[in-house]
Amino acid sequence: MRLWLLYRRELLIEIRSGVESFIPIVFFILVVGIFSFVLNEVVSNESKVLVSVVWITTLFTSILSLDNLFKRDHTDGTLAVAVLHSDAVIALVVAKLFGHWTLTGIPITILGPLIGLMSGMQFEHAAMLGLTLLIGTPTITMLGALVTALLVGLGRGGELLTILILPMYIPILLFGMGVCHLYIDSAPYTSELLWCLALLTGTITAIPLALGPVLKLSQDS
Amino acid sequence: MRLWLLYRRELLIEIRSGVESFIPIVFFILVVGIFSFVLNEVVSNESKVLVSVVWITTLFTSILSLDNLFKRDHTDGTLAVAVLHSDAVIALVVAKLFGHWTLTGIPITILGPLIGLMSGMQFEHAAMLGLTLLIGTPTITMLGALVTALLVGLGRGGELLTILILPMYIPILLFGMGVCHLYIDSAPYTSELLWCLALLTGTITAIPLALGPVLKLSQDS
Amino acid sequence: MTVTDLHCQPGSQELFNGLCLSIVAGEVCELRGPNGCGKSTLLRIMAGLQQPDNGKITRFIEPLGYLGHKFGVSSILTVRENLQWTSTLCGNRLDSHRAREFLEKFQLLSAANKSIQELSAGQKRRCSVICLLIGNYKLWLLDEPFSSLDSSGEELVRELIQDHCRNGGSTVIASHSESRFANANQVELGIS
Amino acid sequence: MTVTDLHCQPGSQELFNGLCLSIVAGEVCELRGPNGCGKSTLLRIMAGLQQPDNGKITRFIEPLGYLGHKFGVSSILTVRENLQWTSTLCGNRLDSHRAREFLEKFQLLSAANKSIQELSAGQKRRCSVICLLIGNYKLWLLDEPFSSLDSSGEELVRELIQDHCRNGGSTVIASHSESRFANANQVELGIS
Amino acid sequence: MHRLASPQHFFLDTKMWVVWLYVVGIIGLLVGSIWGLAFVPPERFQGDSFRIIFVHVPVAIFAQIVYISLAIAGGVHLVWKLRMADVYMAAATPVGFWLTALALGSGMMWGIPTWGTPWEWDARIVSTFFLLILFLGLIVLRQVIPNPARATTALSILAIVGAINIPIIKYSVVWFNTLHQPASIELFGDISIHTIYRIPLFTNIASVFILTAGIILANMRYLTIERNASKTWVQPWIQGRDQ
Ligand code: HEM
Ligand SMILES: Nc1ncnc2c1ncn2[C@@H]1O[C@H](COP(=O)(O)OP(=O)(O)OP(=O)(O)O)[C@@H](O)[C@H]1O
Ligand SMILES: Nc1ncnc2c1ncn2[C@@H]1O[C@H](COP(=O)(O)OP(=O)(O)OP(=O)(O)O)[C@@H](O)[C@H]1O
Ligand SMILES: [Mg+2]
Ligand SMILES: [Mg+2]
Repeated sequence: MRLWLLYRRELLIEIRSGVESFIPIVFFILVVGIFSFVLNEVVSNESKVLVSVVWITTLFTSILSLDNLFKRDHTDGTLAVAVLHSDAVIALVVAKLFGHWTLTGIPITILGPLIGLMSGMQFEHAAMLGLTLLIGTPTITMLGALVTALLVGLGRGGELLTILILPMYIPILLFGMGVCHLYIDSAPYTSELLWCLALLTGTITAIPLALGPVLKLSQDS
Repeated sequence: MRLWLLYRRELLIEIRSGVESFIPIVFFILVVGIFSFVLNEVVSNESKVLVSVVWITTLFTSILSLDNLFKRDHTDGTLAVAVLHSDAVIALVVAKLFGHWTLTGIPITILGPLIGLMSGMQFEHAAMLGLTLLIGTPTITMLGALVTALLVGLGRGGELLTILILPMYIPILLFGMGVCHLYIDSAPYTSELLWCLALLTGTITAIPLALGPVLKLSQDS
Repeated sequence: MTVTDLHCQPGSQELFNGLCLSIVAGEVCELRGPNGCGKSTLLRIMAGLQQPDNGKITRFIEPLGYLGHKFGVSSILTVRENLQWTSTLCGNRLDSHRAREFLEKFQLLSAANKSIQELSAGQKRRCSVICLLIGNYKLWLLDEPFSSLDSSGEELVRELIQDHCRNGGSTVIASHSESRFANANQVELGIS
Repeated sequence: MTVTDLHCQPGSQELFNGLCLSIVAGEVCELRGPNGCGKSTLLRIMAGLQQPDNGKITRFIEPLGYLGHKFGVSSILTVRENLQWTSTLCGNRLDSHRAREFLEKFQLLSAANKSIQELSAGQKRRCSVICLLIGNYKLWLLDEPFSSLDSSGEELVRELIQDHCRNGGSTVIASHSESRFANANQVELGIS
Repeated sequence: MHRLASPQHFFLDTKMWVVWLYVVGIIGLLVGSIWGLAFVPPERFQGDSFRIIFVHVPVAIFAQIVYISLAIAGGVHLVWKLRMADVYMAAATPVGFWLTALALGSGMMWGIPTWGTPWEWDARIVSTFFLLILFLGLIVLRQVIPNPARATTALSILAIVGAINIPIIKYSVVWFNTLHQPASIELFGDISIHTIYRIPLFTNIASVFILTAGIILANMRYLTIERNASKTWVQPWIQGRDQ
């Protein structure tokens, strides 16, 4: 009896928020989907498998680490103090984004090709992987930070973030991974690379400006 | 100048805790490693790829959702109240674990084989996938909860959890996935299945008992 | 409950050195001292939420009611569900008539179906006091129970504590404002 | 700063209906009322952290200093680093001599290199008051600034507020205990 | 048009619109579908299974168009703070979700006879699947954020940023020819879109458009009532609904 009530309370907490309780399931379907999608057509070529895995892992690493980007500051109330300084908030945001990129984007950009080389990838293929990651990781940070900022203070992390962010990441994933695959196939890749650059430019100019107002709004729970 | 100081503060927060700041990187290497490992030997068989992907995703889903298992209760102080009722805490813990399993384990057990069937897996292969998931998901919940409990109140979620939990998950992953692979290859799989069951029995008897004291300890910081 | 020869040194600074304390039934014990002198730490040690570096603590009655700086109520659940959860934890059914009485007394009736995160600080504190009452604990360990309560709430809690001690319970309170209890056992903690 | 014709209805219950308020330089304005009457909400609206359903707020001076129920200091950083961060945010360099003076005044010197999460509740509050002072704000919005402070800390903060207003600043305080300021402008918020 | 920006006039003026949109849409859909199912000769290669095209294509096209309209409404909301834009977003999100689900479902049904499997991990299908997730994300976000003002802004931003997926869906078959299975476009080339197929197909596309507009409008009217429940002009309608 007591066990049942306690158990119900657990369910209650989860179910209270409606659709939210299905997030883990959606997340599950999503991740299976994305992996299968990637594995599906690359099983013939070792380098391509590696490129795909590196790119996907980049996305997940980014999502998991973005979870904490604003949460801690919001919990201890420093975010509220910060958004009141409307002139300083853009600097703060840029600092935050750049800090995040230095600690996840840069290591990934370096490690990705390194792991590739170690697993027997050709040098120029690894270099191209590095280049796409260099363009891709800041884009990923920007897009992810925007979605994270929208969710600040809602007390729901990981999975919700994932299902909201992953769709945003699809273009950069497709183009970034696409460039590498095309390069490995010795096919022309310039237009895809330009798309990557366009995404980078777009996000890097618009998102830091948008983040200040979004964060201010997020104080209003 | 101001930007630099703000930027340094961000780095400082990340670096303050020593090893913690390398978590994203370690996580990245780990995940790339585990995928490469899994992909390495299965690239010839469609069903096997699918089984592997489903199993891995199960692990990640579990990790992401475990993050919230005790955190919320700890933040609002109910966990402290709960551990003081030493007679009730075991019921509470079992309720929590079971609640978690109902909301993630059961859906995964159902969805995994379904996705398999949809992607053209044979019926009996999908059924075996379902069986191993049925045995595996409670084990995963138990092991994960133990690690989560050890980390309660440390304020670092996702990645740290992942790199601590993943090693614990390796045995059940190997045996669970192994049974499916063997079955698909029409090889004998009984001993692996027994190992799965042994892991399930072991964790399900020991861990709920251990969680009470572990949670009480975690209040002390 | 007795505490003997307690040593505790979190970080570099020594907080207690050979502290002895015993709490008898019907007693209000007030821990007093300036900010950072270790009142909260002592309460947590007495509750068993923290381990001292040295010393022995004997608890004759368990479980005990602890109310810390955190409110100890699930912020995602409503007030009523929190009361229910507490009584489940203590192993008794929630007497809905009694619960209603408490809610009325604490002026929470209109907020009974709001989730805790929508309440004001004082309302949260009221809710956690009700949870304490529902628990039927003998020994109360209260860390600044009056903070964020208005004067009527303060008076209410004061009376509840006095009633509790009159009925053979005992209470340990950490506070820094002037004493609210005439017959309290005042423990001045060391000024560091 | 003026607030005109404010309406706000979070949830089902109306909090303000046509509230008007104006704060002039050198004034202490005390928002008073029982728990849950909307003091914190009003302060957050005045700070711009929350949007009212209706009404107009004119802020003549920005940025303003806000101190809420949360402490507003990074719990993973030390006291000194938090002070530094605040002054960076406000666009000036931290005058280390001034900082030292503040720390001494608030008896935080010994805790200056501890991280905030290791401090007691009162010490955290002291730290956030120092951050407020470092900000050099003209208008202070303080939500129960005296809670969890001991009597010496309370006296200190009271004097600081009076000094601040004497120098042409203004302060809005939410509180429910008896007034601490003789010349304060008392605003009684509606009892819901 | 100005009149329609006020909730009351919007509600009163659009009553008959919904009825007409429903009537025309349903009749059109019936005509197009019966024509397509019964009176069009079977296709050379696929036999009768190709008839799913009369559902699949209109629904798939409008799933994307609804999303684009959401992004536009989001932009309108952010720039002009128009309340109707928010109502539109709230009303159209579930419609878009179901359209996408139908597109996926009909595509899967079609895939069984043609591809031999309901699901292939090709770029078109996956990007459509992510469109579904985007709609779901919008629905979840509205539920998760308690404050309506904040929810609307968050939704607008998410809708706008998510719109970069639409070109991906549209051109997935062109851009990622290495990724995608030999599917829709080639098959379509084989059919070479005879007039006999084209007329019922276009009838259905037009009808789905009209019906979608009707459903969204009805949703908007419902939401208008719900959000203004305390206003006096709403009272007769609420009482009417209760009876
Ligand atoms: C789950 C599986 C499927 C999904 C998610 C899907 C998705 C889509 C989408 C989004 C469109 C609209 C493209 C546009 O706006 O131009 C479309 C069009 C179309 N689909 Fe599918 N589809 C699926 C399966 C199929 C199958 C199995 C066939 C036939 C063998 C098929 C044939 C077509 C045709 C002929 C068109 C219209 C031609 C065009 O303009 O591209 N689809 N599908
Ligand atoms: N999101 C919300 N939904 C519903 N009601 C809310 C919400 N937020 C606040 N309230 C209500 O608004 C009222 C005012 O809360 P507020 O925190 O401003 O009170 P307060 O005057 O600061 O009280 P205290 O003295 O206890 O701190 C409370 O009754 C609370 O229940
Ligand atoms: N983990 C820790 N590491 C270092 N010092 C600590 C730690 N935890 C607590 N302290 C120190 O112990 C002292 C006592 O803290 P405690 O919270 O018990 O004080 P308190 O008497 O409750 O004060 P308040 O009245 O402000 O609530 C503080 O000076 C604090 O800095
Ligand atoms: Mg304390
Ligand atoms: Mg308040």
